[in-house]
Amino acid sequence: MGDSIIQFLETWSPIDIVLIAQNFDRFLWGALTTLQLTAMSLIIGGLLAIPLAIIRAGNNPFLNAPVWAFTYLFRGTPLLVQTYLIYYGLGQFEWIRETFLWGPVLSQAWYCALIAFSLNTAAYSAELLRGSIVNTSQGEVEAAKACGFSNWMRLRRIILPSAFRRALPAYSNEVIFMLHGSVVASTITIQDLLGVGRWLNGRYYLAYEGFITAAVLYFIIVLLVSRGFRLWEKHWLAHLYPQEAVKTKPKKGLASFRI
Amino acid sequence: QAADLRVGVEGAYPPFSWKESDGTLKGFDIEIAEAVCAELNRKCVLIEQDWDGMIPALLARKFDTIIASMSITEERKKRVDFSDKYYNTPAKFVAKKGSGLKITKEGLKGKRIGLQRGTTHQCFMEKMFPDVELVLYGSQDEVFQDLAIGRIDAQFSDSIAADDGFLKTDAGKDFEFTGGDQHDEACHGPGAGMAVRKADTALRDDLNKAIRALRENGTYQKINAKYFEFDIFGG
Amino acid sequence: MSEPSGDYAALEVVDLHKSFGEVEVIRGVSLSAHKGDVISILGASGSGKSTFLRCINLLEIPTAGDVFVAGEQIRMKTSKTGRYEPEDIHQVERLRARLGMVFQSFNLWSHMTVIENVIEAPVHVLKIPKAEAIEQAEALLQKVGILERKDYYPAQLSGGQMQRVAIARGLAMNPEVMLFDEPTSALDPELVGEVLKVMRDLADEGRTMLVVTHEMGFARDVSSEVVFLHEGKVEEQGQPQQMFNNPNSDRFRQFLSRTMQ
Amino acid sequence: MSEPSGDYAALEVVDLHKSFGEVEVIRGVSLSAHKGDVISILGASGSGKSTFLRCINLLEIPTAGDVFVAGEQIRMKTSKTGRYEPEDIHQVERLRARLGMVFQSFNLWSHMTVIENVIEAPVHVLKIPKAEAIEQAEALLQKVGILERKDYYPAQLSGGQMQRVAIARGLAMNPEVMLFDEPTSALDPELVGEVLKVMRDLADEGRTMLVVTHEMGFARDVSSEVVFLHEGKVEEQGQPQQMFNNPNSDRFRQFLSRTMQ
Amino acid sequence: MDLILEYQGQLLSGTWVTIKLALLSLVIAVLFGLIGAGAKLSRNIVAQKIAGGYTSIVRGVPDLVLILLVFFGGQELANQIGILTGLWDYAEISQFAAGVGTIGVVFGGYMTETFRGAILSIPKGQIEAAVACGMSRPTIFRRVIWPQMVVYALPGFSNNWLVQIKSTALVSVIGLQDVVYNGFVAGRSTRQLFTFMFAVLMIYLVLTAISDSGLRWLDRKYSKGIVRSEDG
Ligand SMILES: Nc1ncnc2c1ncn2[C@@H]1O[C@H](COP(=O)(O)OP(=O)(O)OP(=O)(O)O)[C@@H](O)[C@H]1O
Ligand SMILES: Nc1ncnc2c1ncn2[C@@H]1O[C@H](COP(=O)(O)OP(=O)(O)OP(=O)(O)O)[C@@H](O)[C@H]1O
Ligand SMILES: [Mg+2]
Ligand SMILES: [Mg+2]
Repeated sequence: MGDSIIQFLETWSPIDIVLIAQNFDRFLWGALTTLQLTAMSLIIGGLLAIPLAIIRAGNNPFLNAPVWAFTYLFRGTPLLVQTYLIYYGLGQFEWIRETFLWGPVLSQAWYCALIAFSLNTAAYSAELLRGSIVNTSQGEVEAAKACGFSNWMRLRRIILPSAFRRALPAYSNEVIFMLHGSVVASTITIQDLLGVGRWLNGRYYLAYEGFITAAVLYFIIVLLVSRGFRLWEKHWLAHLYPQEAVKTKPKKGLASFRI
Repeated sequence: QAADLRVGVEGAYPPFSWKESDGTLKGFDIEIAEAVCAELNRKCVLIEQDWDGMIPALLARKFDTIIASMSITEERKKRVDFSDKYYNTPAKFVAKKGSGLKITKEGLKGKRIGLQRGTTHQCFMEKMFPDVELVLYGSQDEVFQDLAIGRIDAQFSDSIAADDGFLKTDAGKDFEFTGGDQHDEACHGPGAGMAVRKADTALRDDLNKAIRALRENGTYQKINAKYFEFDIFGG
Repeated sequence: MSEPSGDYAALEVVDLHKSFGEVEVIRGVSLSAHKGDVISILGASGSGKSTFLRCINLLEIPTAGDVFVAGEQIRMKTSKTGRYEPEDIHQVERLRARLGMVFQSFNLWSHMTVIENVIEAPVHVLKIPKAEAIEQAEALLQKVGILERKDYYPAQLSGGQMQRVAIARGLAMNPEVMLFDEPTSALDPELVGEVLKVMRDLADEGRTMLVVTHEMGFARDVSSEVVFLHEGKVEEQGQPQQMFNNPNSDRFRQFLSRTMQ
Repeated sequence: MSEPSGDYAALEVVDLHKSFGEVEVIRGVSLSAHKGDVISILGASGSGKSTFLRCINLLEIPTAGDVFVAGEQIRMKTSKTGRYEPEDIHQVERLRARLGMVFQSFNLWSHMTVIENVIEAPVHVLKIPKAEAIEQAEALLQKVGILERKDYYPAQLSGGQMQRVAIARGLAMNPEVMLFDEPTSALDPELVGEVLKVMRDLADEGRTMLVVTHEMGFARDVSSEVVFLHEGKVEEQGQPQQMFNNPNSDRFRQFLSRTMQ
Repeated sequence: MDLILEYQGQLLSGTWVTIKLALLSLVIAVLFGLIGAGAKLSRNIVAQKIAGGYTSIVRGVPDLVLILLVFFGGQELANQIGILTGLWDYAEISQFAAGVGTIGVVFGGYMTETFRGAILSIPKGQIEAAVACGMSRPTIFRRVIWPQMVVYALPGFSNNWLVQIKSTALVSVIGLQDVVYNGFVAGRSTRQLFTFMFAVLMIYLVLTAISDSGLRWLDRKYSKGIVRSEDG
């Protein structure tokens, strides 16, 4: 029975389902690599972004200018090129290959990708967070001053918590974009989800099976991630909406416009 | 004159094919392709294609034949048809001079071996050394690049490609072949052939005729001599 | 007005000046508030009422003059660049904590619930244990009549409710003096009453308060002293009954006739 | 009220009904406006005044009833899905062009200057040559007293100015009837006067107007007829003098006592 | 530096490919964006569903995966269709066509959201006012919705465009000889990958910087009269 199903699929299915099924564990490992790489980059990039955003929101020109240049460079150029620059480019220099970082870190594709991705997401998140820090209600900041909060405490207790929350919807987009961007890893020998797809196609000389499988798995991952963020937003952004508005759907402008 | 012959080539596999700074393609494969076209009295259109998309692109009819040092293997024969071989050279490992790398299951344990994705060498390594960590690249050039700067412990590829494309260059001067010829009939097959779609039997026969003709009229040997010191056609 | 005892005033302001660029907005205002005083500050729009209040807790840095909170002077210095500025920001922070401020636009922290708003400063500035702070906060919320909303976020409250929370937040620091800057003027007319009632209760309790307001009823009935500002100067000052019934200056008389109809 | 002549009314509404889902908001309202009539529609909030006005030019599709503009009936049909809907959208568009509408919130097109707002519909709906439209528009802007602002964008105007432009825009189509939906209630009190004045002028000129308003003064002094809606029905209707001095129904009396203080 | 001069022809021709690719795919993106926004806002449930599926696939699958899929799989699909319908024997899906098509369609999905948001932010009353004047639907779109939508959409559009230029780098993976590909090949053969990748980085920076200032200028020019909230 099982054999005849396989037989049937092998003969009639336009895509080689059997081959995909046989290699599915590899795809799962690939997905895991993708998730690990994305998650680690987001964590490192996020941690970097906080001080960078604070500097950018402040008005110290000596700190601000280099951070601005950093974010401008990383936001203005493709992640692919940044990754190539770090992975292929750094190896050009003898002295880099002789530093202690080479062996354990820079010679490893995984770490190169991690570095490129982290810096990239740090640049985007920093600008995002800066926007929401700058937009913090001036009145709320003054209220904290009037209560005797020190600069640092104001930042820690009022400005940042409020800014984080308001930045969340935009940040969820950044997370999705990072997930999308992580495919670049497959171009520098990493067997991430797309890497496995490309491996499968290369190994069995197929045109699309590997890519379709990868596409479907990416789709599922993105779906789950955005669901997660929506739940988180509902919980975390409750304070931004009047109670009723949370329950009723917002009215669409044109939906009720008929003729 | 008959219709153009569209040939898939790679361009990142010296000395068989590479790209000059002005963008033109050069190399043994390229010259063979040109010679075959001339023999068939058809105009050559060379189409560059990354290695791992080579067969899919042929099947999708992006070109009519692949002349890119592609080994004739059973696995590939399931998807495409091949001409007779047009050269055959053994595969070898390359590692740093004096690395003492042993080409055995134990000797390779924990080593990072670089090779080109979708090649016979990938098939070989996965079959013979399933536990070794393989680092897969899109092109052979990238493998050499990373071997030179120490990202991988050794690389496994065609010996000629390794010799001319790497060992004889400045970057490869500290490296050497290690472990002798490697061959597995199922993976490596009888040598490099020109791939065509299965339905294209006429083209396959034409290519076979052309290869024979090139061998006989000395064109092959002339091209061979430009690149190699011995006859790479093999026995 | 001022008590004869040797005791210091809860708040004393001496000859305060403030300029924005070229324009001098506060031109020498002095004022002292003793324990239990309720001082209403009146004046036309632009007369400098808000600026004066904001100078007291150094939300604006005065250009000259001194502020004493419970006898302690806020130490100022003239910086190298010639700016008048506080000598010790920690002292300023400490003294700000002893002045509760209520803003026209409430300025509640929108990411915190009502109770979190109220305990925030006691816990993080005064370092009161959280449990204790919650207990006190609940008592205060009870007093301003909004305890049942303690777990709501500001966006879920009406203006009057927000302002009562803001008052509770100010009281939670147990300040020497409460400063109010037009606490009712951002409210819909029907919500003004609930906030004024809370303020009356505070006055009755003997809280020391400085209130910038346009509510003439409140100024007349509740305050112990009225200060009328005109173009950055005290134009008239005195007991409310007397001032409202027999205004001395023409300007105050005009002001009254325009605002009380 | 209605003239005895064989002439048709400028606007006639017969037994209009409108439901939103389950709730019937207009429950059979009839009304006819003859040339020169100024009919004020009064009613408590939620009584259906806006909905009624919007049904006249089919911004809302009525559930039943007929509308005639200058004697021409807006043809309706019942669709396959059982919905009552206009038979010919082109007819609707043509008749809408003969009814000028002024909204509470002005609804000026923000990407066009004042003059562009006014000539937009004449040029693109009535196909009047642009030069001619500009000439007429300038005359109208002169009439509503805002000609000197003709090249401003709406965002650069005050509410009263915007509403006067909106009136000019409505007039520019030279409509049979002007419909006003609370034209002054989004305005600051000091700006109401300028708009009411323009409306009075229109009435004096003999324009036919249907005005939903809360301005009792306007309703009493300017209109030739007053209609009082209550829960989607005409509760009382008549000449303003008589209705305001001797209201028949309790509800209208209540309404008056609540609104006129 | 000398090396870069030696290879400048390659770099420039690559840059030109990148620019062509970006501009052509932008045209497709705008087209798809308009159609998508129209479908999402229409009352036709089927159109809504299709547009919804389109935007979520585009959001859900990385663009490189789609590019690879279209380049390799799309060719086979095109061939099959040709064979089944008998209309063509072989229709070339070149690297360029695959790149332009895929990037265009992908960013069409993002443009859909941008345009939809822009249309929704036009105050409803302004459309009602147009209806009340007797304007027909096409006239309303042309005279009231479109001119304002352009302005409201500009910030989102700019953002998409900047992302899109950068996305063109991915076509180098399918072998299209854009600036990244040519730079990479040059760097590989000279063993100077850092130098060349850095040059490519700078080329992109220039492209995005020029676009950025151009779009800012447009925004200032067209946002007259329209008061827009800070974000966007
Ligand atoms: N940050 C500032 N920069 C420059 N001028 C300012 C600033 N703040 C206030 N002013 C000016 O100072 C003067 C006094 O303003 P202030 O807000 O103190 O008046 P007010 O009496 O509180 O008026 P209102 O009743 O309108 O609140 C005004 O002319 C105002 O324009
Ligand atoms: N689109 C709609 N959907 C559902 N209900 C509606 C809609 N529009 C109006 N209503 C309801 O119809 C009733 C009448 O509304 P309408 O706006 O006509 O009242 P109104 O007399 O103009 O009141 P106001 O003076 O507040 O403007 C109200 O109960 C309202 O909630
Ligand atoms: Mg003030
Ligand atoms: Mg209404």
